[in-house]
Amino acid sequence: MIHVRINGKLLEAKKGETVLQLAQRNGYHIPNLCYHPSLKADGACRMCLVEVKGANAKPNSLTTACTLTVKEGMEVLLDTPEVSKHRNTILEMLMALVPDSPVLTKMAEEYGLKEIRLAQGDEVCIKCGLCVRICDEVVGAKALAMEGRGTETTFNPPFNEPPERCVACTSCAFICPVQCIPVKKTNDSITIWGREFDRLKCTRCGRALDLTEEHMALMMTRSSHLKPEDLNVCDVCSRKEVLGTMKSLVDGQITLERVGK
Amino acid sequence: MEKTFIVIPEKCTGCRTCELSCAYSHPMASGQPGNPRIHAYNTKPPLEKGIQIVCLQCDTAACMEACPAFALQRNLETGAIEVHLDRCINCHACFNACSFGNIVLDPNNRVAKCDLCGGDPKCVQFCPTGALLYQ
Amino acid sequence: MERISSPNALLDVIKKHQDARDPDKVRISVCQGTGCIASGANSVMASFESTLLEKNSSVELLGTGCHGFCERGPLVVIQPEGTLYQRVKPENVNEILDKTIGNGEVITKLLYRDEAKNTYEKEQDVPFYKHQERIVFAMNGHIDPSRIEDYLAMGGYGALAKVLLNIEPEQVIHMVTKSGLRGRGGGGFPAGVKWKSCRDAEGSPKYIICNADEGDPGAFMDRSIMEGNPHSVIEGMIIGAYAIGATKGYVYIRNEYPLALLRLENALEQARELGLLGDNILGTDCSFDITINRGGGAFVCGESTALMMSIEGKVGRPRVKWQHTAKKGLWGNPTNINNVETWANIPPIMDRGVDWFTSIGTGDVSNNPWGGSKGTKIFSLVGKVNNTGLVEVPMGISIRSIVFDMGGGIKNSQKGRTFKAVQTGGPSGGCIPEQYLDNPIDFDELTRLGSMMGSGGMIVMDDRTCMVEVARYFVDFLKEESCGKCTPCREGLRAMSEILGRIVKGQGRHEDLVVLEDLASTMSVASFCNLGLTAANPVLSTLKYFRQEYLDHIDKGECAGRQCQDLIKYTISEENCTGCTLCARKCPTKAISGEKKSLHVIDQELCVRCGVCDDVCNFNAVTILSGPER
Amino acid sequence: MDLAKVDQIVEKYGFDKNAVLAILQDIQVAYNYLPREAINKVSELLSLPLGQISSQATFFSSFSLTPRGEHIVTVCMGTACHVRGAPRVLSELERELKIDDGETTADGKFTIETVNCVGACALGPLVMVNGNYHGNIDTAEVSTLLSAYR
Repeated sequence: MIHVRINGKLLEAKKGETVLQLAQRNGYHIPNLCYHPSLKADGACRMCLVEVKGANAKPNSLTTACTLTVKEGMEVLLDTPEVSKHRNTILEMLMALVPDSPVLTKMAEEYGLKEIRLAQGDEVCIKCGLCVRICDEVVGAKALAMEGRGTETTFNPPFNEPPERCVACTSCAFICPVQCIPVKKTNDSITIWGREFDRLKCTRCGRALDLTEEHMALMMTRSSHLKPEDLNVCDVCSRKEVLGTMKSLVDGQITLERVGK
Repeated sequence: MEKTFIVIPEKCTGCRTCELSCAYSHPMASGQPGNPRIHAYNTKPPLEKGIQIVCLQCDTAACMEACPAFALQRNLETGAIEVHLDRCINCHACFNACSFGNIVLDPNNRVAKCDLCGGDPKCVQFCPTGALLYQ
Repeated sequence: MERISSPNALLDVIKKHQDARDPDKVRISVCQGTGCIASGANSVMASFESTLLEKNSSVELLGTGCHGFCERGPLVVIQPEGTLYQRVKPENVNEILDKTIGNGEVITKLLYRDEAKNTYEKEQDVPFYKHQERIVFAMNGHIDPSRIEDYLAMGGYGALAKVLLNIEPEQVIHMVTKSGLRGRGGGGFPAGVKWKSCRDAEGSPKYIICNADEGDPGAFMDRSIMEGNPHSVIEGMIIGAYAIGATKGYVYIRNEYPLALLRLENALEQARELGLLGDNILGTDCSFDITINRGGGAFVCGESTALMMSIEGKVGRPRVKWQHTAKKGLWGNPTNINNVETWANIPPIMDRGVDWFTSIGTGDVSNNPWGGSKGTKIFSLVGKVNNTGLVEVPMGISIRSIVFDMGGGIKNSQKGRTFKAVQTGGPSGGCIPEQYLDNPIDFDELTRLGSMMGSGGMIVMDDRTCMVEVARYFVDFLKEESCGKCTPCREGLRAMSEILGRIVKGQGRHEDLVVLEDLASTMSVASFCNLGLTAANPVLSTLKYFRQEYLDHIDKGECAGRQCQDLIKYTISEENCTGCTLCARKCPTKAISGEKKSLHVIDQELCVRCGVCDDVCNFNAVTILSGPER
Repeated sequence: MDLAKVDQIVEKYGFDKNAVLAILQDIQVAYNYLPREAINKVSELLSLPLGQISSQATFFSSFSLTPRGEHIVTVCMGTACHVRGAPRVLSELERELKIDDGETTADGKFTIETVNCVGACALGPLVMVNGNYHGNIDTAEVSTLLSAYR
């Protein structure tokens, strides 16, 4: 066990975990915009700044909790004036970039950032990169790209055209901390990144599934146990089939009907 | 030896108390009850019998294999496959993958499934006819 | 040439080439560095070739690497006397061959003449060279970089033979540590310490990298080393590979350096042919080879993790260092990275020993490799200085000595131009004002002055340089070059650029300076990589030393450097104008009118403030007004 | 569009997925820019997601995604050139050719590009035309310089 102090409290840390993970596990809240537990930390947004002492840290050094691996004897302070000053400047930069985000506005209220002194832009994306990383590293569709560089950096499908490799799993839209990736769902289609996908229909009842042909194909690459005949049946029909099996076990004669709606 | 979740359709009346207890013991982040992860079906008259459907905690679980984020992990103490919502990326792959319809969507569109209430299933506790057992 | 079978055999080969080289032989060396080529050295070389052929002369003609004195190119040096001819044109070739080679006569008009009209015959007497101490550049100008024989004849690869014969890898590392050699690429990290942690790290294969992505604008010493003496870099890398236990090396070179790439590729081929690279180098059990990777024009790829990402075939953005790259670098394996100049310092250290190396420079590194700065550093002396070029000087020399002794002072001082600052360390560095001209400069002193060594760019600025504009330039440079990953660097630079853009237009506010300082302070603690952490340095150092210039822009709309186009106005003074019409003829927008021999007038509506009238005026008649007087 | 050269280039690098940057550089030399069709082809030949290629192609400043002119006029914007008047030279070029930095003239003759230092700092301001260096250029010399290529 590794011993780390957070805000003075002695905690037991697991080998290899980060300060952010340790803090979250122990109920401390460290603001962050580019961290997701299913991904390796990237250290891009820099909101999770903490102050570190001990364990060979330079005096009063600030670093990001998401990329800081615990070390024996480490002391971490979450809310020093230094941390709060720089965190607020970073938040101010983000709010200048994306002025109308309720998520950022709420953070500003929480951390006492009152004034945006920087020229305001009109973007909606805070450029945290989660969408690209989740698509690449977790979903595995690799449909999106971080393009350009400097202030012109963008996160979108390659060349900002409807993405060929996208499967419409919509995870990117879900994970986006400022919810800036629009998804349109109708009974027949899912539209994301400017591409419209047909929704598969349940082969039994014809109900629209939350699944596309492309997503199904990607899922099947994850395991040979996943078969189309299982995937394109809705949950209700799946249960009906189970019922059928059970019914024949209990009583061969009866017919079944769901209670309620 | 792990305990086993047993359904006894002969004793089920289709009263859906199990569903209610499940929904209330698994509230969403907002505090509202979630959707039940167990389903009780009753049969049409003349036979007043019911059947319950609940996650089998499969050994080779399609939901786990379909999840790209390792958000579904087996609890080694209870044997239950649990959804770790912090890791979940809401792609609904598990929801589509389960051939038994035992992954459900909460009203907030997040996936949910039976987690055996951490070893003390509330549905078993509240079943008035003893149609559910966990032993 | 034949493959060499052992280190001893290599020593014999070197001896053979050394003996074959007659130091008293008449040799014409024509600089073929990029700078001289830009000034027409190719045609001078061609002219020598054809004329010598015509005359059936046996005089040896040598196309060498960069001599450093780029300002005065094309440069031709006649050995063994060392007569330096500058700004040589093809039409001078016959005269040189007839008079100097034929009769031993010196052609005065081709000699270097300083501002005080003194002429200098010999290269080593020219002030630009006289104060230098050339270790890395020792062979530049004396060898043809495309011939390994020339390098061998100067004792090249002797250090490698010595190391393979007598020195254990650990001992090599010990020597490098004791020498106090610090990374010449910017960080100034002791090379030996880095090598040791890579050698001690678990994992195989181990890699070494030569960072030749010389991205600092205004610095070009690495280019000149690669163009002028590529084998010195290769030899340094082989010794490094032997010491560290690496089997594979990479050179990551800028795409903007086509000539350096060519020379390096050629040198690698020759080294392989001789068995200096490849399996079982010189018959030993050390195997090592080098691959070249070309960059694509991204400043951030000079950052070590970004560079490694790029070699791995990914986009060159810095990644999280969970462990030091010495332990987990390229493809997760132990990797040591040094820049070109650092690698080129290795052979001389191995050859001439630690004591010799530590006798040059500052501080005491006997117990602490950070205790001083040892050896020499090549600076690229550019900007508003008379003698631009590359100078290799001992650590601890003063800026004054570089700028005034070697650089010959400020350009156009006869027009009243004076020294204002030097900018060192590239975009991550800072501007050093006049009061520190006499400080002895080394890694630590430059950092203390709010700048840094960087790769050694030294851009001289005169009173006609606006320091706010300089800060804006660097911020805009970095705004484009930032990889775009982390918020403070990307958005901090965007915000700074907007603010500085307003100030240079005269639309600044006092609060802007506070905001600039807040942004700078956050960027320098919270950014992801060193590019972001140091990106605010040009703003911080100009705010520190030249705050008044910022205030003048804001309060009075005055640009002290007379550079900010929105704040200046060109006029022609009645007193000095002779009506020569030169400015009117040169003006690109025909904004200047006036009869011959009478006062010319600038139409302010048409004037685009390009400054060409001022550049061409021989009578100092163009004045630039700014602030209230405008 | 004839993509045979793309096949050759990719083959030359042994279909090495790590060599994307070098492959793109060679393609730019062969076609004078990076045609979209060529990028798609590289993605296909290397079985790499298009995004992995597009991110490289848009990250490095030496790549152009639009066709470039017959003559590439590159203005060095390094610090040394900057303090010696590179911005003035650039604006003069832009005036003379009536295009902005990064654009190509309507007749397809010239493209203006900027580069952050080519390492010929002693000769600033420096302009390269088709890779040939021209040092110490002042605004008055711009039109003479261009006339050689017109």
